[in-house]
Amino acid sequence: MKKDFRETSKTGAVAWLLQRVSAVILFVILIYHFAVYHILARGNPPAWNEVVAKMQSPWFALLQFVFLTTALYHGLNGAWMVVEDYIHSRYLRLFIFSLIVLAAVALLFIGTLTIFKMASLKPGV
Amino acid sequence: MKIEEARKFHKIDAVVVGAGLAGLRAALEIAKNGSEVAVLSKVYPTRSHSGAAQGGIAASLANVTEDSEELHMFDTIKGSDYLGDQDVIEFFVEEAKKTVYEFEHMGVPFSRTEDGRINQRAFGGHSALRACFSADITGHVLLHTLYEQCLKHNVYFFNEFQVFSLLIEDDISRGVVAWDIRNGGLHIFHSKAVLLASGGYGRAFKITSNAFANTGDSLALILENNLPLEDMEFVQFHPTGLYKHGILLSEAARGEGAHLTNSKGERFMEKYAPEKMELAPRDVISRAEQTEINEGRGVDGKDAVHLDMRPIGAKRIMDRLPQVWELAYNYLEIDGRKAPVPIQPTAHYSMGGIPANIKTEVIKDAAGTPVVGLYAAGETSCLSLHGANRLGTNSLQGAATFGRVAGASMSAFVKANRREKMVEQPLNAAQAKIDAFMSGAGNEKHSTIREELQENMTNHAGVFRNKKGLQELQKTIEELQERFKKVTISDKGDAFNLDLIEAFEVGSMLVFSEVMAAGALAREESRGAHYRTDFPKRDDKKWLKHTLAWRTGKGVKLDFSKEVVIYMDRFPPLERKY
Amino acid sequence: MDKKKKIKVKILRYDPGKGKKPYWKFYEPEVDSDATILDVLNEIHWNIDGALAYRRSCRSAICGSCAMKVNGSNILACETPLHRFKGKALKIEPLPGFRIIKDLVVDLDSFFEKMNRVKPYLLLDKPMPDKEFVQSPEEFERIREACVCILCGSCTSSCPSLWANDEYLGPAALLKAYRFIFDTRDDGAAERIDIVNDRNGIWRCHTIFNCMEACPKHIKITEYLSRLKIKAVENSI
Amino acid sequence: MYKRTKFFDFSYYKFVGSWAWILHRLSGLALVLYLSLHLWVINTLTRGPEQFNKVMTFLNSPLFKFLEVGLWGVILFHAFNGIRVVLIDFSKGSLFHKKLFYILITTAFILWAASSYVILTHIH
Ligand SMILES: Cc1cc2nc3c(=O)[nH]c(=O)nc-3n(C[C@H](O)[C@H](O)[C@H](O)COP(=O)(O)OP(=O)(O)OC[C@H]3O[C@@H](n4cnc5c(N)ncnc54)[C@H](O)[C@@H]3O)c2cc1C
Ligand code: HEM
Ligand code: SF4
Ligand code: F3S
Ligand code: FES
Repeated sequence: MKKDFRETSKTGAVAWLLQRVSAVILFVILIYHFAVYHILARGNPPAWNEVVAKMQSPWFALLQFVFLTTALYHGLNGAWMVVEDYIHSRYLRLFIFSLIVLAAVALLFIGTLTIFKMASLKPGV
Repeated sequence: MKIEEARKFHKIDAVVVGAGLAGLRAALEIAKNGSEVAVLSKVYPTRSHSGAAQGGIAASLANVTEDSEELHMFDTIKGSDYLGDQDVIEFFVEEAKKTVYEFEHMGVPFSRTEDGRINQRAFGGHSALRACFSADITGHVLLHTLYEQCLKHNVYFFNEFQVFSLLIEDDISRGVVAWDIRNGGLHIFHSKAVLLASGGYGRAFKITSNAFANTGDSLALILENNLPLEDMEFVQFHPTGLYKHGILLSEAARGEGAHLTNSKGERFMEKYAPEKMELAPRDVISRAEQTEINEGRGVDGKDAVHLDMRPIGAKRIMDRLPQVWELAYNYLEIDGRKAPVPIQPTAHYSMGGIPANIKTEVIKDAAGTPVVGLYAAGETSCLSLHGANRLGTNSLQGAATFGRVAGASMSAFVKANRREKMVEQPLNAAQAKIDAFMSGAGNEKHSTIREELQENMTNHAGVFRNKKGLQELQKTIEELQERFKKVTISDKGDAFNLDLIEAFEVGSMLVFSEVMAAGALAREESRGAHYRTDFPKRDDKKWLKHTLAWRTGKGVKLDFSKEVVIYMDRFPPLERKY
Repeated sequence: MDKKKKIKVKILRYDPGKGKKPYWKFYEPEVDSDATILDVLNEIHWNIDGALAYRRSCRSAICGSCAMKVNGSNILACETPLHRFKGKALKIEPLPGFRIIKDLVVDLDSFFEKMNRVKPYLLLDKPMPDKEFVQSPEEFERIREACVCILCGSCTSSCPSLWANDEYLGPAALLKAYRFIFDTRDDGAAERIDIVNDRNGIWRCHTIFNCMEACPKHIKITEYLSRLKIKAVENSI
Repeated sequence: MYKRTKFFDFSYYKFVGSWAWILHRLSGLALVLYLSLHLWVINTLTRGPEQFNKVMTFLNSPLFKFLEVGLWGVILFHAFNGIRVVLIDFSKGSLFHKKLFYILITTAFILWAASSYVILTHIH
């Protein structure tokens, strides 16, 4: 019998709960998002002006930010869950975990930058 | 064969053979008392046959109806047809309550009354609601809880180890030799005390409720060591075996209100036990069924009558008897809520076994001389708690209570005594058996011999017996024993050699069946489960005594000098009527 | 009596003594038309090939010995009638996910050892009552079904999480944890949840439901695991 | 003893639960990939209307319309099965998880069909 078969801290419960909470939030925002940009536009590509105009509303920008963080958290945490299922070498796990954190930081940076840029542009230019 | 040739040599305080209720309860007690104990079982402990018990475990808790130890005692004595030893029964009914509360404290999930106490139900032969139960998996939860407790208390388990020989010399037990089923190879267990708790042996019959593992190995080992067996002619036939399969449909079905009917749709128990009807003792009902069948009132012309659960109501069937319902559905595709289920009597419980005293020490003669360091408990033993016929739910209780007693006796013994010297060449006996099967040049198959034995046992030593049939049976067994010497097995490997195990088991059954037949032939009366058509009356003058039987070079030696313990002032023998 | 008929069976055999890989072997036994899978195996073992090994004891679906995989499902051989396979040829193999000892016999040591990890016994702080602990019928009902588990291993064997990770506790052990954590008599919930709330514990369950499909006792395993997850969450925040 | 290494035992993929799980897993991973690309692409869009329009015309080609419809299908599957998972965990969904699957996935499919129609019939 292995003496200590556990090796990680007790974050499983929180991760599990947050995965579900983020899922429910995403469900609402994602469908809204897709509807706005893809369907209600009736297949027309969104126009530059409209997109920029929308982002002028701080509420909308905030919603985009929430969307961004939730989706990133949910997606990358999900990916981590998959890794935990299949990768059992401690070092490989550590390596992949670093990659995921790196990806999270990078994507969060790009995404936030996009929102700020759009919000700071003037419509109609 | 030298000790060194064993795969492994274990030195341990106590060895328990069998991981059923009796074995585990004993092991737990020994471990709790601080001694080292090894449990050997040929199946994983949770797969022992105690787990199949459905109905309940008896104790006069009086949680539902009025009840008392005195009443429990009377019911048990009457049920035993006065062959039960009353000192044992008196002790048993007192300890029974303690045993159940202990179980509850260990965590056994019992079904509850509305006010949260252990619920109790009716059971055949008991005149109060006395069977504590957990839905219809009582034995299962008891067994699992005990196993878990043993883990907690660091009992050593040797799972899938089958005992092949006992190491007894000068009437002192020195341990056992066991075959490691998984990997092959013999192990020696050198111990101060050995408990035989290897369960029932109904497998000698064709229609039986018993598991494949219930082959009475330790009975054969006892006979092999020139020790006697007691009351072997008493085998209980349960009235509700699933037709053709023999699998038990719990008595709880009748407890809940199911009817027994014949081909004409009559509730035939009216004729045989007008007062108790379907709740009469098992032997009475089994004989009633067999009579109905023999007289041509079996359903659909088969060897079967009907168990009709419909009066219980569909919802209650699913609540209280889900397992019974499922068995009938799976094996016969019959929905018990809508149709009656065909059943027939099935060999179920063996009252006889290894003679032991109230402290569970194995004895070697009618005077009660104990074999030092050897104990027996559970169905394999004969204390004699159940006499000529056991009451339902008393056996789980007997196994558990006397398992505990055995544990206490053994830990006291283990602490007071040194380990005896190992016998010379301990492996010889076991190895000889294996060699015979492995290298034998014969062409007999153990399965054929077993089938013939079972067929004959059911036909001649079943519900009804008579002189002619039993004599024939004796002859057949003799022939089969001769043929058995030529058995060769086809699997010569080490790992999980099922062929070898089965051959060994058939050998065991041939040995104790011989003793059974001899006892049944000698006992010229009808008492409890033993019914002789040529001697249909109970005969207290001649036969109110126990049978001890030895196997000698020239047949079976019988001794009827062991008296039954009876409190004449309290429970004098009466006619058993229901 | 019922009619005899010949059926086609192939069994995955493995003999460690011969040291090769498992291989398929074909048989054509003659059995009663209402036979069970166990009857088929017995017929082969007794009359055709004595070297075939498998576990069985109670043959009434209560001991859990005879779990194996037949035509793609984990079942108990003793309670499964032939007619369930509608005349198709039988394909019998040992439970997946465990090591094979011989033929249909698998190594269940790790399976049982995982049971032990969840401390499968009451942990009590309160004093023992003279008689029984009081527990209402409703409280009993909560754990009743979980107590039916016969430790056959079918569920754990069918769980993709186990295939990917040998250290995963598996549904049977988790169910055992549920049975004790939700027993009103028990005081050890925190201790046990600590064991279950782990990388190799409850969080490896992704509600795949193979376990529930495989359980011969029809225990709603996944439902109980969900309750266990929620309990673990409650205890962690 | 012999260890049969098995990562996927496909014979168990006759059960709804297995399919739901593996598709959920694959769709989730696909979405992570998509999200990364998506974030990168829209970032390039912020350079100004010219760039924006260039990319948009490109994305408006029939091929990308089909890809978009596919993506939407993946999202809907993952989203609706995700709701099933949440219901299983929090409100006894285990007891009727197959029904839940069929109901939710049918809903998702109808949604998907309707919106695909809208998207695809407006290709310019
Ligand atoms: C279907 C059925 C239903 C029953 N229902 C009830 C009921 O409702 N109430 C009631 O009170 N009684 C009931 N009984 C009777 C009761 O279950 C048994 O009498 C009791 O469980 C016997 O317990 P045990 O510990 O003596 O033996 P078992 O539980 O049979 O255990 C025997 C053990 O010995 C081991 N063993 C055997 N031979 C060897 C060997 N050579 N080497 C190593 N190990 C060996 C086996 O592996 C097993 O672990 C029922 C019996 C049956 C068959
Ligand atoms: C639209 C709303 C969404 C809902 C309702 C949802 C729901 C869920 C749920 C409940 C889980 C947990 C599954 C489990 O534990 O078994 C999950 C896992 C996952 N989700 Fe989502 N999700 C959504 C969107 C997304 C998005 C946008 C992404 C990608 C960025 C994503 C990626 C993942 C991944 C990778 C997993 C892990 C898969 C696994 O473990 O099998 N999800 N999702
Ligand atoms: S939960 Fe069901 S499948 Fe799993 S071990 Fe128990 S009885 Fe077998
Ligand atoms: S199959 Fe496995 S993933 Fe969970 S629901 Fe059952 S334990
Ligand atoms: S033999 Fe006991 S469950 Fe099948």
